[in-house]
Amino acid sequence: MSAPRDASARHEAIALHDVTVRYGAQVVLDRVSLELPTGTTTALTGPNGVGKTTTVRVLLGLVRPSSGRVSGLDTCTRAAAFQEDRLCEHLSAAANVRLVLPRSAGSAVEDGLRAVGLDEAAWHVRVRALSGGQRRRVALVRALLPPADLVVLDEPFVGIDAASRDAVLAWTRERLAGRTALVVTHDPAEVAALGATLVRLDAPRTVRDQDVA
Amino acid sequence: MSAPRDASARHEAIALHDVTVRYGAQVVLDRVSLELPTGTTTALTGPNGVGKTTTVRVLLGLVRPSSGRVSGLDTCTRAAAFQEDRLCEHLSAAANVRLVLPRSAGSAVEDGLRAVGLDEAAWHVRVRALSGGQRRRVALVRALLPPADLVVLDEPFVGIDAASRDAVLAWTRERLAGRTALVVTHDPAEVAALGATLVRLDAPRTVRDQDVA
Amino acid sequence: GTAPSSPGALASATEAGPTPFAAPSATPSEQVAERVTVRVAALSGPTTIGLVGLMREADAGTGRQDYEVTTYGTPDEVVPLLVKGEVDVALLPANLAAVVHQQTRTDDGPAVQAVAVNTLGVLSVLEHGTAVASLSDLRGRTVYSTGKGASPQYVLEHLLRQSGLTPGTDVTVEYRSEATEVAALLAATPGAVGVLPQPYATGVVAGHADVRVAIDLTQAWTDLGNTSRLVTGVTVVRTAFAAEHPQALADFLADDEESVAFVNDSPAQAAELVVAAGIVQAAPVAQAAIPACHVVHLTGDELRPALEGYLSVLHAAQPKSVGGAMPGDDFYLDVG
Amino acid sequence: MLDVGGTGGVRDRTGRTGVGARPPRLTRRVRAVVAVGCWLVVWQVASVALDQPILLVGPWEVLVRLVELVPTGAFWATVGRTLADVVLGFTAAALVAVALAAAAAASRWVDALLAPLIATTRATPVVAFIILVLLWTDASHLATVVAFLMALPVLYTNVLEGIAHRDARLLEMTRVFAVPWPRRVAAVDVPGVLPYFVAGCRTGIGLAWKSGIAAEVIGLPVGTIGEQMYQAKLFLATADLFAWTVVVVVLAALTERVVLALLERARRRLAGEPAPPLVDPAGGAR
Amino acid sequence: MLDVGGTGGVRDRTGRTGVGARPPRLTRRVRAVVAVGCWLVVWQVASVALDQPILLVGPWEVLVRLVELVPTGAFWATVGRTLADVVLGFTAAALVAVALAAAAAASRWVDALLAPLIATTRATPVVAFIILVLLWTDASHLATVVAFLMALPVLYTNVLEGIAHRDARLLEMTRVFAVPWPRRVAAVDVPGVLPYFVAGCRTGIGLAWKSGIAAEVIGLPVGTIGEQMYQAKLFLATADLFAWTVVVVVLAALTERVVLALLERARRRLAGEPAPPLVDPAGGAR
Ligand SMILES: Nc1ncnc2c1ncn2[C@@H]1O[C@H](COP(=O)(O)OP(=O)(O)OP(=O)(O)O)[C@@H](O)[C@H]1O
Ligand SMILES: Nc1ncnc2c1ncn2[C@@H]1O[C@H](COP(=O)(O)OP(=O)(O)OP(=O)(O)O)[C@@H](O)[C@H]1O
Ligand SMILES: [Mg+2]
Ligand SMILES: [Mg+2]
Repeated sequence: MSAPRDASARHEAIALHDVTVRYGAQVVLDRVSLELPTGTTTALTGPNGVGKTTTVRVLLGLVRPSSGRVSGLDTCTRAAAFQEDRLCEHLSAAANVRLVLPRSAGSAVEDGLRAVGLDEAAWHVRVRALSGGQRRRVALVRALLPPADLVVLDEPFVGIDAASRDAVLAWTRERLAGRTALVVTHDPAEVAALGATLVRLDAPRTVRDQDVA
Repeated sequence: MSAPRDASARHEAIALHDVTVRYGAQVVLDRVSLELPTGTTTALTGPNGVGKTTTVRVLLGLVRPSSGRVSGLDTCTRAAAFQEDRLCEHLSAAANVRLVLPRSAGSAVEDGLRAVGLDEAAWHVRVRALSGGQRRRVALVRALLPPADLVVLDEPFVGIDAASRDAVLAWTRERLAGRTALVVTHDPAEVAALGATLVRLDAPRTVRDQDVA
Repeated sequence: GTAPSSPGALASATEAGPTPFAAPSATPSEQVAERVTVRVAALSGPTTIGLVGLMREADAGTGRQDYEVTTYGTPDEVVPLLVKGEVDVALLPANLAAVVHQQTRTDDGPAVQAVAVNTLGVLSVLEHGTAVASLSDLRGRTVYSTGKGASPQYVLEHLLRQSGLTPGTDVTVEYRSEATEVAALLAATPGAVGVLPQPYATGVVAGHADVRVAIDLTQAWTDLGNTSRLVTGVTVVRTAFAAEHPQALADFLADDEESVAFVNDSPAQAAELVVAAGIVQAAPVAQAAIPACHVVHLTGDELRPALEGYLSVLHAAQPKSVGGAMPGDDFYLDVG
Repeated sequence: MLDVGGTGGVRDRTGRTGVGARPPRLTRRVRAVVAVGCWLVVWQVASVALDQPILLVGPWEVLVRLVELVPTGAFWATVGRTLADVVLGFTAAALVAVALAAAAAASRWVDALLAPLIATTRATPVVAFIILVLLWTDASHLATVVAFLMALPVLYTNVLEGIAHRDARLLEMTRVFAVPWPRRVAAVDVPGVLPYFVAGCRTGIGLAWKSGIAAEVIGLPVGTIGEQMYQAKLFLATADLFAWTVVVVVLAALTERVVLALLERARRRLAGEPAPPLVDPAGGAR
Repeated sequence: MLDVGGTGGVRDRTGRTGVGARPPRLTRRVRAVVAVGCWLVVWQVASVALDQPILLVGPWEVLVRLVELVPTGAFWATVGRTLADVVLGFTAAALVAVALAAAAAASRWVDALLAPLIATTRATPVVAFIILVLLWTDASHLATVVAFLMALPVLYTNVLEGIAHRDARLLEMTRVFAVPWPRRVAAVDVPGVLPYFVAGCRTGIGLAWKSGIAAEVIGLPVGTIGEQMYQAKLFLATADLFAWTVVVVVLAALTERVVLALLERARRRLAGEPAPPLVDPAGGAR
């Protein structure tokens, strides 16, 4: 590839080119191409099981495509909110966020937790003892605080109550400003609130050689 | 209590009376009273962390109130969709549902999975390999198929894509018709679609003797 | 398992009475010669009893040479030390001495040789009752024994055959894995007959009035006309050491002879040393066991006749038990 | 450019790799052979350096002994005898351990009653109770009993720890749905306990062999490996001793493999899993 | 009416109960005392029924012996000596096992190289290698070495199994965020491996004691419990044998308790957990 090795140079745009991902016989992504314009937020939507999370996993370097090319990820640092939270259950909210931040983070953690409307009393409780929506907020803070080149959020606002959703969306938009981000969502309102470009992932021409019995 | 022991007699209404639940020093539910009118669906809403899931846990017999009374649950069979799915990861979707059904269930499982729009190819795959929305659907089918006296759904439609949400809601309403049910949700549209009575749980006067350090 | 006899034990032993040894009257030539430290390995058990007088001398520094006596729990410890040359003299079971000799000899000659028999048999036939006086009385009876697949079995069966009994037909020998089992059988069953080594035999007899020593197998061996002796313990020396320090070896043997004499002559005093050396826990038991252990010092001319016949009995029963073949002339070291 | 994953997928114990991983260039089998070869070389070098065949014989001599031993009928009879004893002891331990652990998990009283018994079995030196064992069994079954007593606490402890670490959320789920217990056991308990049980089996099988042979060395039942090792030891036949040791290690490894394969099979059947397992991009979490 | 939970909350190994459970009417301590009492009665009855004091003495005689033994300085010196040896062996085994298991998990080659070594250590009877051990150490350290060799494979196997069953999802998370490995170890690896390690420690401590004493019985280092047990056995002093056995079992139980308390403390510190643990309504899942 012709990606400039010079770190100070502009990154090549992060993109999937004709990416195919297979799990066994099942083709989950079939020659998918997707570009994440640098410095902007892209929203990804599509029916359940179409491969949104799989796309996320490719971008995070967790799945290697069977064929196709991924560009712009060579030296890129990443942060993510996973669809299933993936918090360390025995650690507090603050400790979960601090885990992914440099030691110099200072009061950023507190500011972040406050920004998503997490009650101060919940900061130092093991996240196992938090409610579903509270956990989701912690995962969101963890994804948005690190100074990563690429931020990927997989259905980040699920389970967050209606009353605080707007504030959380606003803070997310603020944190994503000027950064390259992908947000998976089923809600058109969220796309608008984030000022994101909507991309729709359609059912792949799945080839199922044979169904697993 | 004076609940009639005769199974054929009408159940006493399922209700919480002045229920208080504490976790250590934290009061999560503070003298909450809630009646689930027999044969109807009640929707429960409220901000994150207010105690909706805790209420669900009390109804499911998983948490014993510190004080207060729960009625109508003595002989009542239950089914639930938990906020976090709680599927057996290594079993297929069909096996997960069959786990909670009597052997005589017949084709009900297939019908249910089809009704929530789960692709037939996904029925016999380990649920660990399913997408978030697909898993949610399995959890929903598992909650709605058994002939339980009380059905409790904790944010059941979260992560289900916009396109199929209406169909899933309609099937849920059909399954809940004439049964006693509680549905936790943040979405007013869902309340309407289910024809449910909305109940709002408000922040308790939490007494925090001291914050956990 | 290093157990150098403690100074405290020495003090109490010397208080117990005047030593039977005259202080060695060293000749001028010996005074000039440098004293050699003889490293001696002994096993915790009956074969070490004869050495306790020497151990006391070593601690007091009154021996003809300096002795560094260490008792070990298992031959497994002694064999590596011997082959690595980290001990000079070792007191081993007789058959093991032959095996080590066989296994370590090269075309250049032996590496380990026998210099003395230090202990005769330690096996006795015990009876709960008074019916048995000789091995032939065992006809038709069941004998409980330990030591299956090892010297006790071969010895017992040899002696039974010599007494005209065929093991298995005329007499049933039931082997038990644990001496405790045999002891318990003897204690609990009137009429039971069992074979036990020291100090179990003494222990059972001391604890149970009805159980007595019916036959001393060491005596029976001789009585049955064997020209050899029933041997348990043999003293071996590294050939290299014997060649390098013949005088030191001779002195060790002389001190050992005196020590054996002391133990046999003054069992009461020796018993305390035996306890101090950690071989036996209580002096009365030790005192009772000393005569039963047949502590001896057979060297020179007496060595080969006593030992060879015994080894040939083992060889006939199981060649591997003496290293596959009878040891040859170079097994026996005659230090005059 | 394609190498987005960097270090490749998380890999699990079975050597399966996640989708993101490079296909392993050398198979497990080759690696295992090379590893064993390495140790053989180390052994050979050590034996040459020490040059004391009484204490340490080299692999070549051992191989020669094995080649002599293995074709004989007596060898197979001996192996069969000891194998049967050890496997019987281990199997009994596995069954009893699972039953006791399940009972202890179900009732605090059973737990309290078993705790001192297991603690005693776990820590008591064999010398202390061997005489009691011999009271109830004769020496020919000593190996079975001792293997049982050694493997039991290992398996019991692991199974109990596994039971304590089952998925509490799934257990709640089965409670809510009033899932009948046999189904719950198959769906929740077994998958949760299995990895602990597997670890316990690995250890327990080794211990059963080790202690079974040690018991045979004490009891000397005729025609057993322990008797052979006792003789070899007593007569300083080091090549024999090592040859039999190799036999024991190989037998233990084979037993382990068979038991683990059976467990894996049972697991698959419970999961109703298709024959070739699905590739699992999350890796690891079996 | 309040009894909505029926069977009460899921309970975990530590005896903590979920919110839904009845408060236990009898404390753990009382149950433990009653259980031990029960077994003492069984023991007493058995010893009276058997009436063979050479084989089995009753608890009363053993208590009498213990009362004689315990106040002596020699007793404490003996206990101290053996305790030090066994604890040293076990501690070394724990450290080496964790280090080796971590290395094996990190590199397939290390894994392949260690596998035959551990399998051999696991299954080889002590009789077979004791002479080699005695080549390098003298008998006074035999207990330490043997305790080490017994505990090592148990701990290694359990830690490796624990590593394989860490939360793969969290590991992916740390990879995405490029969490430095020491933090990852504290946050993900240790919590995942700990229950396996705990099970391994329970078993390993018992084995270290058992085998350490057995080694002392072979090597007879002066002033050790093993020597005392050997003597007791040699002189048919069954009360002494049982008294020392009781001492060993109690020491093993104490060692286990201390080690587990230290582990629990380490776990809490890693989790930055408050001193009195939060009541956990999900129960079980520590
Ligand atoms: N480990 C796996 N093995 C096999 N198939 C898998 C695996 N993980 C995901 N799949 C399949 O890949 C497809 C896409 O899954 P993915 O999680 O990417 O969907 P998604 O678009 O994120 O859906 P959702 O909106 O429900 O989250 C699904 O059909 C799923 O069953
Ligand atoms: N195990 C626990 N220990 C201590 N506190 C807990 C525990 N479980 C829940 N809580 C607390 O109880 C409160 C209510 O939690 P609950 O899960 O009932 O909220 P919820 O209304 O369902 O919120 P959400 O909408 O986010 O799901 C929260 O503040 C939470 O931190
Ligand atoms: Mg998804
Ligand atoms: Mg909730």
